[in-house]
Amino acid sequence: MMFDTAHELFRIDTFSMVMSALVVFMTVAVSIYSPGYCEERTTFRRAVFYGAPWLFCLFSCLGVVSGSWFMFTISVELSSLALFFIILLQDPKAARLYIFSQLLGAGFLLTGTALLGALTGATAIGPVPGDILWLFLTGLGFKAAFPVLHFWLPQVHGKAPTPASALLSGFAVKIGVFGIARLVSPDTGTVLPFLGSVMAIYGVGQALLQHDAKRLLAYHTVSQLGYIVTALGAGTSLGIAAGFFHTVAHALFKGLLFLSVGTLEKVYGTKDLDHLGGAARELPLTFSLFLVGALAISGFPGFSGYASKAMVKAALYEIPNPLWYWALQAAGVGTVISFCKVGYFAFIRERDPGLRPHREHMPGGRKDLMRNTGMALPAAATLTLGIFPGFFAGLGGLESNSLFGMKDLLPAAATFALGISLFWILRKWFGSGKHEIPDIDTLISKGSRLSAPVFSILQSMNCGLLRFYIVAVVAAGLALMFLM
Amino acid sequence: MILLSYATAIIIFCIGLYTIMVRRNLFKTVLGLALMESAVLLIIVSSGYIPGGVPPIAPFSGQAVNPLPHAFTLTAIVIGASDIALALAFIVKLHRHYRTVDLDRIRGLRG
Amino acid sequence: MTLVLAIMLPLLSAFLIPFFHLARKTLSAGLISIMGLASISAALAAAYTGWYSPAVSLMGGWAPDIGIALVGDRLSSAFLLLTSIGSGAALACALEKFGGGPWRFYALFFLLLGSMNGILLTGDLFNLFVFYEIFSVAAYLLVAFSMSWQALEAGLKYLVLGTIGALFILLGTAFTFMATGVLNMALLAEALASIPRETLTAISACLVLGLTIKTGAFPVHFWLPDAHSSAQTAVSALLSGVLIKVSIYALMRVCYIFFLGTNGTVFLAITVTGSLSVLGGHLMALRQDDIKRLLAYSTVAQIGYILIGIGCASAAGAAAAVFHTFNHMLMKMGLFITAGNLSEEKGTREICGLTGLWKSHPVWVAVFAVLSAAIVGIPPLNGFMSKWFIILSSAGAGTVIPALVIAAGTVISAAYYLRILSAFISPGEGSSSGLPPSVPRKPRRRSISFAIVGSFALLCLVLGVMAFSPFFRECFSSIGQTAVDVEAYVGLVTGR
Amino acid sequence: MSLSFMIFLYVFLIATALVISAINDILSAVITLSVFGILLATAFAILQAPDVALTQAVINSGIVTALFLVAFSQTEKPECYSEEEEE
Repeated sequence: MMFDTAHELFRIDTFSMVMSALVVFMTVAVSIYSPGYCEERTTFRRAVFYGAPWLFCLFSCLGVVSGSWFMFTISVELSSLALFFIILLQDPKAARLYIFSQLLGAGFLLTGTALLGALTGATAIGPVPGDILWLFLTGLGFKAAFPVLHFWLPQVHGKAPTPASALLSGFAVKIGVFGIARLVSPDTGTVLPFLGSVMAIYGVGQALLQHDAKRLLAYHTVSQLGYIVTALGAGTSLGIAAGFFHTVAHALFKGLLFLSVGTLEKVYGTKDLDHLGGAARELPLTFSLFLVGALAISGFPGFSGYASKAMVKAALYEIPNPLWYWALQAAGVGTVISFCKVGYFAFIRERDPGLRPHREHMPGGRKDLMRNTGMALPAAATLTLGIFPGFFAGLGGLESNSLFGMKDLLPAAATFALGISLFWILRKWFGSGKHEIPDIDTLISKGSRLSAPVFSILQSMNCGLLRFYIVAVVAAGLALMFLM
Repeated sequence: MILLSYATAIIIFCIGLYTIMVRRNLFKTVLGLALMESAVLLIIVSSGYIPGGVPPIAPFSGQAVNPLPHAFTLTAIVIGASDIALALAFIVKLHRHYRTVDLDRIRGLRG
Repeated sequence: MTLVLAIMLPLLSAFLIPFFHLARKTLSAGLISIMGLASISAALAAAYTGWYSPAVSLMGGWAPDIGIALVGDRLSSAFLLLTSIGSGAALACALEKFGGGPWRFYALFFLLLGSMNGILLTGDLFNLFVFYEIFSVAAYLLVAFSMSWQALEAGLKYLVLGTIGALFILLGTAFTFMATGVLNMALLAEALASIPRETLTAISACLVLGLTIKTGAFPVHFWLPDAHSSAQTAVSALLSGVLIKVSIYALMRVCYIFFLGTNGTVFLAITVTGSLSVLGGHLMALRQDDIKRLLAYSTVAQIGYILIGIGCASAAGAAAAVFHTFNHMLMKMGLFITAGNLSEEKGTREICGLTGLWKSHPVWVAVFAVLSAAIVGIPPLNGFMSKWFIILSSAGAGTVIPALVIAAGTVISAAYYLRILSAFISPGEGSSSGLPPSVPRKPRRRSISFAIVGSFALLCLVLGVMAFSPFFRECFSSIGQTAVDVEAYVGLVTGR
Repeated sequence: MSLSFMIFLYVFLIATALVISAINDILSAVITLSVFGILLATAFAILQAPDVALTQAVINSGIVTALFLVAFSQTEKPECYSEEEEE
């Protein structure tokens, strides 16, 4: 019952082709970027650093073209394992958190798959019956950072080496989204739009408070995933197409943003927004590439983020509840504010005088060239998609012109105006001190102390006292008698 | 009579188990094991008993009791004795290290 | 005839070894390997017979209701194959380490082998108990063989708990005999259907409790970590890889034949025990510093997986359980032999002391990594496949909790195996501390052990990939079918 | 044999078992075990199993008791071991 017939092994359609192309493209970009970033000394570690992204690419491709939930889960697991090895090079603790969360997700998915097989006799990828939907949603939720299940994301994105962060945000979380897209059907209900709106708002809210640039971007990943999940939750074909468009767009611009922040980290040795600054003059090319990404994520007309968000909103018009629409609108304002914040603090204002850029990473060197080439690829794709969104609009049955109507341009302009003015008013507040509020990950690490009693009970069970062992045996026997 | 034997056997089995659970002396543990074993033997032998039967020894007249359980019991007696012998050997050897036969102090392996 | 030979040859070897020792004073390794090969090939021949033409051998020509029947069907064959591979590997490791010297060890080993084959082949409940006791006595003595205080204490605890388990099995047997008057398992399968409910409850509670103690499942697992961690490497590998599996066979055989049609709650109890085992074993393993003790607790957890498979009470569940049993034999024997060798090289069993091994023994560490990946359940390897089959069959039985428990267990096991591997790979204290580097001992050559462990690791990969092939799944599902098809078993033995 | 004798025997059997369990002195307990074995052998004989009764008498009351006594004498003198090694 693993997969019933051979034709279930693969399921190849437009969406899986687009996703495969996307992951190959991102891996190429990251591989070009990596030589400008890698500082591993031994051959073994360098091999992992350069080889693991391709392994990730291979298994992700397998995952998106797989035709059964079982194959999907296996491939996704293996792709997480590939990323785990890269993260392990830099931060073993984050790597462990990552792989544990992914394994747990895979466990839920496999359980769901097994129940699906038991209920329907097949595990073909596609919508599942309502009573086991929660297993699938929980499993995919670990990947796609649903609220509470997102505990691993900020920490892992923040600590991972930049190529891994770019791939994580660019594709690894998207596989979860891909699974959800395969899962949705018109009777999935309002749980997905609700979750998506919560994610969009919560992600932006946390991002505004962050001072670590990578962590900030990680929270934006949560927020943008919220857009995608909301769109998918609409359940219509337009919704699914919009979700895919935003998935692709977000992969490109978020990868780009992570890579540009990685450049700052290499040049200045920190990614703390309190210390950075003035990079626009020293690294003009990096700044302009960052600007492409920032404008795209904020939804500036002409960039991919604008078109995809317009399409998401078009999908939301199709379902009755206007709440989701306004939630995404509010998240849009937050996004503008937070990228004004990054742009202003990292690139424009005077930097902390104590911070000196590293010579070898300055413009003109080979490393800078590799990095900028790696970043130029997604930037070019972002611009292309922004100006010619016809392909994705066509998937959802829309004209590409309809995305540039007044109905969408006006809210975008209003969002920008509101966001920039709010930032200007509040910039002192953003600049001074830390305002971070603890997220679920710190709560979990605090809560892990609660498990101590379990361990002490277990340890006192294995106390070495034979008499106690025999009492346990008798108790077990009595329990057995009672049970029967 | 059979029912009586069963009741006695179960009581002795429980006494043996109780001894093992409660007494700290290792010899008592082994004695408890011996009691439990004897109780099971009693059950097996009495399960073959037929009221008014005669021993199943070659020239017999009338109805003999079932000889099968006797064969089992003989095997079980020998097995039980070897278990007890082994346990006693372990106790003697362990005593060299711990210098005690107090079960609650023999707990080097734990956790 | 082959069935009888599989039992008699090892027992004969066990009795001959003391005589050879008396005659020649030194026992050559060659002689023992010849005996081992003969015994194992007899077992394999019995397995072959049982697989292709299920056979019954009535000892002394008595009818099955009063005589002793030996039965070889596909379930026994699978386990015979398993124990042959496992005990062959353990024998090779022991021969490499000890040579032919300790004749007592080999006598016990062959005694164990013979009684093990007896358990796997017998079709009689009381005979099962007798073989089980011979087997257990040999096992107690093997655990205590090194005569260190740890080994003795572990042996004593194993003995007391094991004897209590055996007494419960005997009590169950006695109740069964009381209620039905027969002890042949096939006849019992029919007779048990018509006895009062209370008697059946007592019988099933006694048998299940006794066999669970011998299996080492969680609430009654206490002897297992002690015995595994205190015995010598070859014995630990044998204990975890083979002995436990024989107990699992006995549990499987008895429960499927007796209670499948009569008392379904037995399987609920087994599932609950299995789930508890998975959680308890993994959580305890997480807290261990001693590598062998950690592996022992990991065994407790893996037994839990197998019990969950058995508890499904379906052909698929039985097949999954057998597959996992097989895989666990490969993985855990490999891990124990590797860990034993590495810790002997470093002179410590503390995980934090086992550093810098990636530099000095890269191939051993690589093999350890593959085996632990398999036992954690990384997809293409066999551990994943069998866990997946278990999850699948437990979902088929309609429960989701065991499957989620397995998922949680996977995460915990990933945590502690990663800890071991990161200790192995970390550079160690030699480079930074001011102490003079300890004299590098010349690494002992363990080529046979390495060949065994390496081939086990390879087998893990091969089995994992093979699990996709229809032929392979056909084999295992036929084992599962055999296990749950009580009528066929009855028909085979009674000749109806 | 009459039922009343059997009842008497079983009561006595249980009583000796209780003594074995309760008594603190190991030596007395071992001797009581021997008595227990003989009583059990009698019970076996009454249950028409003379062969088992014989074996029981020899092994459980004879050999096992002897083993207990040997083991007990080996572990009887803890002081002498400790003194030997401390000096």
